[in-house]
Amino acid sequence: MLAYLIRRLFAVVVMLLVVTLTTFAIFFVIPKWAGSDPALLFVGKQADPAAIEGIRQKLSLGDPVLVQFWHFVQGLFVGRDYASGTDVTHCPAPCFGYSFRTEQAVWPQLTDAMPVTLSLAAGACLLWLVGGITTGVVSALRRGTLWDRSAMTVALAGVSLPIYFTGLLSLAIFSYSLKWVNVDYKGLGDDPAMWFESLILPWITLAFLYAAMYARLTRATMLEIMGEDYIRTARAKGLRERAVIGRHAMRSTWTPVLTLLGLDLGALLGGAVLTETTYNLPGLGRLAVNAITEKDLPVILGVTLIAAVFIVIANLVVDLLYAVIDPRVRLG
Amino acid sequence: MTAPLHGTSTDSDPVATADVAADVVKASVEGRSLRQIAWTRLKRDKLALAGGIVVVFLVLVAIFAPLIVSLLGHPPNEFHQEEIDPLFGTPKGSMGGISSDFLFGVEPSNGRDVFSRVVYGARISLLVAFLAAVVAVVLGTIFGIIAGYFGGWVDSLISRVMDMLLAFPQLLFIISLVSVLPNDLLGLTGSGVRIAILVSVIGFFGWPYVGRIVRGQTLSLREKEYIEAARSLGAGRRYILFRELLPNLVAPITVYATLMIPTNILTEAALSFLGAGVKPPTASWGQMLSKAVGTYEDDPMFMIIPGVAIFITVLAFNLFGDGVRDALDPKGTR
Amino acid sequence: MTDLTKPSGQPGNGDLPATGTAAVGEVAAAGSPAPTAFLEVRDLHVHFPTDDGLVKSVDGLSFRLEKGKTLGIVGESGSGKSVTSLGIMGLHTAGQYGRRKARISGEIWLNGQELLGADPDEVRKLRGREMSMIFQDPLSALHPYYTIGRQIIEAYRVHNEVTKEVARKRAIELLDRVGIPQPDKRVDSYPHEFSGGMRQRAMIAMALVNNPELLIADEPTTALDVTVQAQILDLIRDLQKEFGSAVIVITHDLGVVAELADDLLVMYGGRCVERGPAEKVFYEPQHPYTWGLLGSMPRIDRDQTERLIPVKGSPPSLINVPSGCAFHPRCPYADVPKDNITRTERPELSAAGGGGHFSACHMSQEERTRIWTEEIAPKL
Amino acid sequence: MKQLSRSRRIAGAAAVVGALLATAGCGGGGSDDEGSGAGFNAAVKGVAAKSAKKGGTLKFVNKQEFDSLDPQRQYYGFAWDFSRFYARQLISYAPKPGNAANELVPDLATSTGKISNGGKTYTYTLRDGITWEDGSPITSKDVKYGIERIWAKDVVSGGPGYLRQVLDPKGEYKGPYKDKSKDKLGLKGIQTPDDKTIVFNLAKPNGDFEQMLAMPTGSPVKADKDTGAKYTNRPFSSGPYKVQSYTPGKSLSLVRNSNWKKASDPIRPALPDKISVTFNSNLEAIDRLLIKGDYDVFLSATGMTPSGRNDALKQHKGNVDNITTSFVRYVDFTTKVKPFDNIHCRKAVVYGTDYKSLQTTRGGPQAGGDLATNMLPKSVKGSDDYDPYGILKRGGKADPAKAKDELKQCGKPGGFSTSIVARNDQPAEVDAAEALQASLKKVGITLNVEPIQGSTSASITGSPAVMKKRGYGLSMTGWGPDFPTGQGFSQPLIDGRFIEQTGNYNVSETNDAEINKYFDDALKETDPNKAGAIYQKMNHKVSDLAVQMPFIYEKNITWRSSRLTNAFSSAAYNGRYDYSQLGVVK
Repeated sequence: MLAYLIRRLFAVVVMLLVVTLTTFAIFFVIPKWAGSDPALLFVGKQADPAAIEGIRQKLSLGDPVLVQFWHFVQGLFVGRDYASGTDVTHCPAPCFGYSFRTEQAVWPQLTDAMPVTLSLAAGACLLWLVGGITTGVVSALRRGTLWDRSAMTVALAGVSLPIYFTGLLSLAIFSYSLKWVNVDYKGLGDDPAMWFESLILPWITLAFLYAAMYARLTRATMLEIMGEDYIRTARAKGLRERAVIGRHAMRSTWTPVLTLLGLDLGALLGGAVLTETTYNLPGLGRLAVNAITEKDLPVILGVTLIAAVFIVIANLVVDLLYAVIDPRVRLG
Repeated sequence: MTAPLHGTSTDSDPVATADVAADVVKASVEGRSLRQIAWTRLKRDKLALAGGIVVVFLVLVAIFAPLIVSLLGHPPNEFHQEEIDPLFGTPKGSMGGISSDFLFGVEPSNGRDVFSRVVYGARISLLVAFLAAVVAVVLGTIFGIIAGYFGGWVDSLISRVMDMLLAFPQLLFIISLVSVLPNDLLGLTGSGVRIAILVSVIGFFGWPYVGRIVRGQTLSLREKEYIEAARSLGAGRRYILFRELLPNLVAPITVYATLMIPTNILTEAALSFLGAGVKPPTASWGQMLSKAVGTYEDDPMFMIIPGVAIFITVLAFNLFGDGVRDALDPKGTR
Repeated sequence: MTDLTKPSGQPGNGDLPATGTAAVGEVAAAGSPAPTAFLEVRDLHVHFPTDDGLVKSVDGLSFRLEKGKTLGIVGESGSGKSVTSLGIMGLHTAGQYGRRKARISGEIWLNGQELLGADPDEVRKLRGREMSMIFQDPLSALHPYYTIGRQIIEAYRVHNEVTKEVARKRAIELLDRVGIPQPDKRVDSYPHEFSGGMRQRAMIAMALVNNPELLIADEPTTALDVTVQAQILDLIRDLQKEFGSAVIVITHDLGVVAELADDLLVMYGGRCVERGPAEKVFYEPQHPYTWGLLGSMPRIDRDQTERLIPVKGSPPSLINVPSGCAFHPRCPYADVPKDNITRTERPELSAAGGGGHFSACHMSQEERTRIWTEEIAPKL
Repeated sequence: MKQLSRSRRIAGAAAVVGALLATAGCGGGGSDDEGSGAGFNAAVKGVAAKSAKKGGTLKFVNKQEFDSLDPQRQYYGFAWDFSRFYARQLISYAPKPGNAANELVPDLATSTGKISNGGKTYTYTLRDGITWEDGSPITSKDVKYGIERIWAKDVVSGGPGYLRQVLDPKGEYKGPYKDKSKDKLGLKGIQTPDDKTIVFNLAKPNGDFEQMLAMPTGSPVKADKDTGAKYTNRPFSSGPYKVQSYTPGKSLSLVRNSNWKKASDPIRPALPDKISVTFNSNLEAIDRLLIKGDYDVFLSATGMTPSGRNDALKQHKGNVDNITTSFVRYVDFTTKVKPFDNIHCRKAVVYGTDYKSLQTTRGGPQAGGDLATNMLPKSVKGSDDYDPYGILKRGGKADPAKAKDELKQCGKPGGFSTSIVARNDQPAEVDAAEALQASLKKVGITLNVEPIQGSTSASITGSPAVMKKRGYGLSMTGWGPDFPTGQGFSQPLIDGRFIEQTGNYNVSETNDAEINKYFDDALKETDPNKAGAIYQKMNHKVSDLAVQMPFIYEKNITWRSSRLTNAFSSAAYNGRYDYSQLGVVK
């Protein structure tokens, strides 16, 4: 178990290094290769050579990429000092540096945006797991019936709808025309009722897509499991159908659902980017998109790293859950 | 890292281990090739057929876009600002300016023919989705087979890379990449560059999905008797790979490729929506939706039409892909 | 309704003569009054509607079995033997949802109770208590996520209102009985932590936990090593003696039932082609298909390197069963009977050689005896 | 007529999205309803809701972040307008509506500068009673220190460098942080003989020097309160308000500076008790909240979104101002990229362009702006209606015949192909580029639209080498003056000596001796009107050369809340309201 955790942690560190390095490469190596000076991306309106040189020094763009990378990693773990003319600013660990555009520390921006994305993701995740699995199980058990066919048609439509389209459509209908819900985001701590109200549509929009996928997966899995030998054994024991499904079949559907969940967590940020853009939620996804258009590397690095950390942790949790659900899985 | 989830049951007597349903099906379809069986099943699946027909229709629309537009529409980049209310920038006519002249109405502010742009948008969507699927399938197949066939450290390396790619915040990377890549690249200019970039990045992030499946299949096929037999007869690696393994991978790869296209369409549209798609004035559905964000309260049709176009296309591919999968699935879960 | 063999002198009662042939004797027609035999299957049909047509997995099967006796059902895969056992258990529709349900007809009498017409919940209550089943692949037949103990306890508590502790004791007791070392520890192990033979022992323990009167073993040793196979077969035999249950052993391997079964029933294409006391069927087989099965059976007394003689061709389609004798396309002697009768007329099950031995073949008894003694037996 | 089409459109849409019908019905009518506002264009025609009433909270909302709160580092127009709440200068713009605002009036100084030494020396005397937020007096040394900060380009970056160029063109001074002198006041161009007097010595005369001094870069900074790069988070106030809290990207709030004395300040009435800025990244949401009444002013005043515009004009016209900004939207010809080295090819584009179409894509005459005929905006002295290509005469339509004729003279009778760059974070620019593409196609000129990220424009349009290498012949852009004179508007764009290898704004790479000379002559003039006459000639020359193709003088539809008092559009602040004058009813 300990050896397993150490190995996993090592993999996590490698993963995060690769993500960081790739992001660095995208913003420093590619522009250079394409023949433009990264410093020019960050210089303001008056881009005389002196100002560009100033920027280059300030952002230590003169250093080799690997050195900059090393400073960044150092900052994450032990903090970092920035000379700012008059005095030295210490940026405590975890130091993600300062935004190139607003000169504000990145870490507080991330911690501000994180609860929004987590609220969105957690609520939607709960909604789609409950909705998707229930629909899938019921459909499998009523295979071929009108219920099954309508549920599966809706599910197929669900996986075929772009989030931003359903988002815009539901905004147009429920928020602007019917004025049922207000979508101006408030933090959970500030105004719980408003928090809930503003997230209803985003939750449903995001969850609808995933619920459809999970319903389809659960249905297929359930059908497969119901044909498994051990289900036949359970019946041969004389168990009631409810126990067969509830105790024997349901337990097994969790494994593929978890597998998919592990994969989806990687893609979830993508969904969050689109949902946050559509609903104007001040979360990590929107922060990232804005930072990308502004070429604000420290912020982009921060978001991608946070996202990667989140994904890696979620995957670790998924793997641990595997072991809880399936005794055959050995951590090691 | 983790033990295989579904321990392979003893394969000593595959006939005897099959369950009742498989027994029945096996017995009943004896003697027909997989392709024939698949075709028979596919023909019976009405929804899949309908999906297939829509797919064919959309492909034809994309191919003959210039002809269709010349018959039913206006050139996609032609402005018709006489159709636009100069004060508000929205179409003068009702329903987003839908009329016999403009079948799907006109675009706000510039009055371009939405019908023509939707038709031309199909080209971009399908082209990018299809080519990206090809890239993903080619890469996935190559690396999947290499990993599965050679095993050992090669397998570990490729598997780790696949795990890592799957855990990447992909969308962010793609937008970042598109935002820094120059507008002219390797001799390509204009929308060609963007299409090439979109195809490469979507395809690149898609290959691990194919790779995992191919690796798994290769692993299990590798142990199969006929491969053993071929090996014992002294067949070369290349022979085994291309003559024995590849034909058996065709079915799963086909299924995955068909199901990947709709995902790619959605990704392309999402990227265009976020401003990382093809360059204007090239028409693309995602871009139309992105533009509709500013005007949908006053001109909802301009949002609905491209949205529905994406929806129908993706749905058709999904229906068709599902049908193909069910038809090729030996267990026939449907 | 169907072909019913004439009584051949062996009354179908529980008082069994030393020959041990009583288990398979004549069977009353469907609709007749309740039989006296412990288990009697009358004119069983199990059909599965599929996209490609109606699959007739079992098409008119009848047999009977007494307590304390063992019946072996032998045939290739797809011959309908497994479906038969599932039909008895009432599990032929298991895992099937939606429009296309299996169709079953005929009668199954267990201990004086007809099962096919009974309330499904009544049948459920019988399952696991009166009749239980051992499946061929214990790895897939045991739930991978639950401990062995939990699965046995569950089987016990469905039918007995006892505390978990009592059930657990019972589980340990049975694990001990089926020869699992350190049962009090192993009871908390998961299936994958057991070896194949141990798993099958556990499976047997689970099947016997409620002292069933009928035990169906469907290919109980197929998934096991040869050495383990023998141990399991010994175990089944010992347990049968101890519990006095009736046992049906289903297998494609005649070797498995050679020593275990009192009677044998050979199935082909959903029908019975030969049945009778085990030694009769073994030493005086009356059907070319049985000859084929014997020929393909590995024997310890034979040189292992010798090539087996398999039955040529593949099992018949159960949708379009060959006309006449279903076996004729694979039968080397299909042209022995005159007038192409093997291709036009279905042979009925008829007494062959007496002693409760029946066979469904157009060849005359003389022809069959000649071919067996002259052509087949010497090669075996 | 408009009403009819509106209701028809809504009814039609509702047939598709049934639910949209529910509320659309009540939105259909009443475009004449002036609502509770002070009337359409009230703040353009004069002062809307004149009042001297104090109190209340003035609530701004904005999408864009401040580039900085540090007065020496601000370059965004709205930031300059806003900074007058907490930063004062020696002289500033007159708090008067319209173009009258371009007049410079004393602020910290007792009068505008005393010019001597052939226009090279400017002397100011500081007012009595001017104080910092801690109550200490503002001295001439504070003013000098503040201005010195812009020499520290590595720390105090971002702001305009005009003062640096006129006071120390050789860049000898290295900024206060590297200043070896004890009081850190080593800049030779400024002398502070006593705490009340400050003397500026220019390297050579520049008639616009006071304009430069009026920018926030001329604000005083108290040396012991200077926190370098972090000054942006909490600038030390010299004005009537001080920063109470600032969370970038979220909110900013200012409260009264109790040490500011009304008597010492001729400009600021300081009506509200509190000023807040809330950031919201969604323009549609901003419009909605403004109309709802949650906020009073859209800080950057870049105009309402199409949907907000619709609602506002139809239902609350009395709260709408149609302001004219000092922005000109135009297309640069890269004269070093073929075939635009040939004036006839440039003229072919000028004649082939459908200006009306470009205007419509930018929002039409109200939300987009008036058709432009030459580069100088109306708020700049020297502007006139010079229209050598007869654009207005044709109603903004293209003149294909003349375009073809010019093509022939250029030696490209069959037309040619070129590329236009447009910034994609400014959607209207890409739209306008597409409109240009569509109209030029009709005369045989094929245009490729190359969208670029706004943040990368410095490395693309700002680099002549890149423009040439990639063959970008045209560049869709816009320009507003840093200060409202020909120098402040035109010199970076058209003076040949301003061509830079990076960060270039003379994208057309025009280097015309005559134009350059006009600038030299005008700079020597201290009389704005005489300078204006010279700029007029310069502007005509630019038009004749056809190196830039303006198409609109920008106008915006701006929301003015019903709570707002003393609102008027100020030419000095790009048509925005003079924020320092605003008040609110409670």
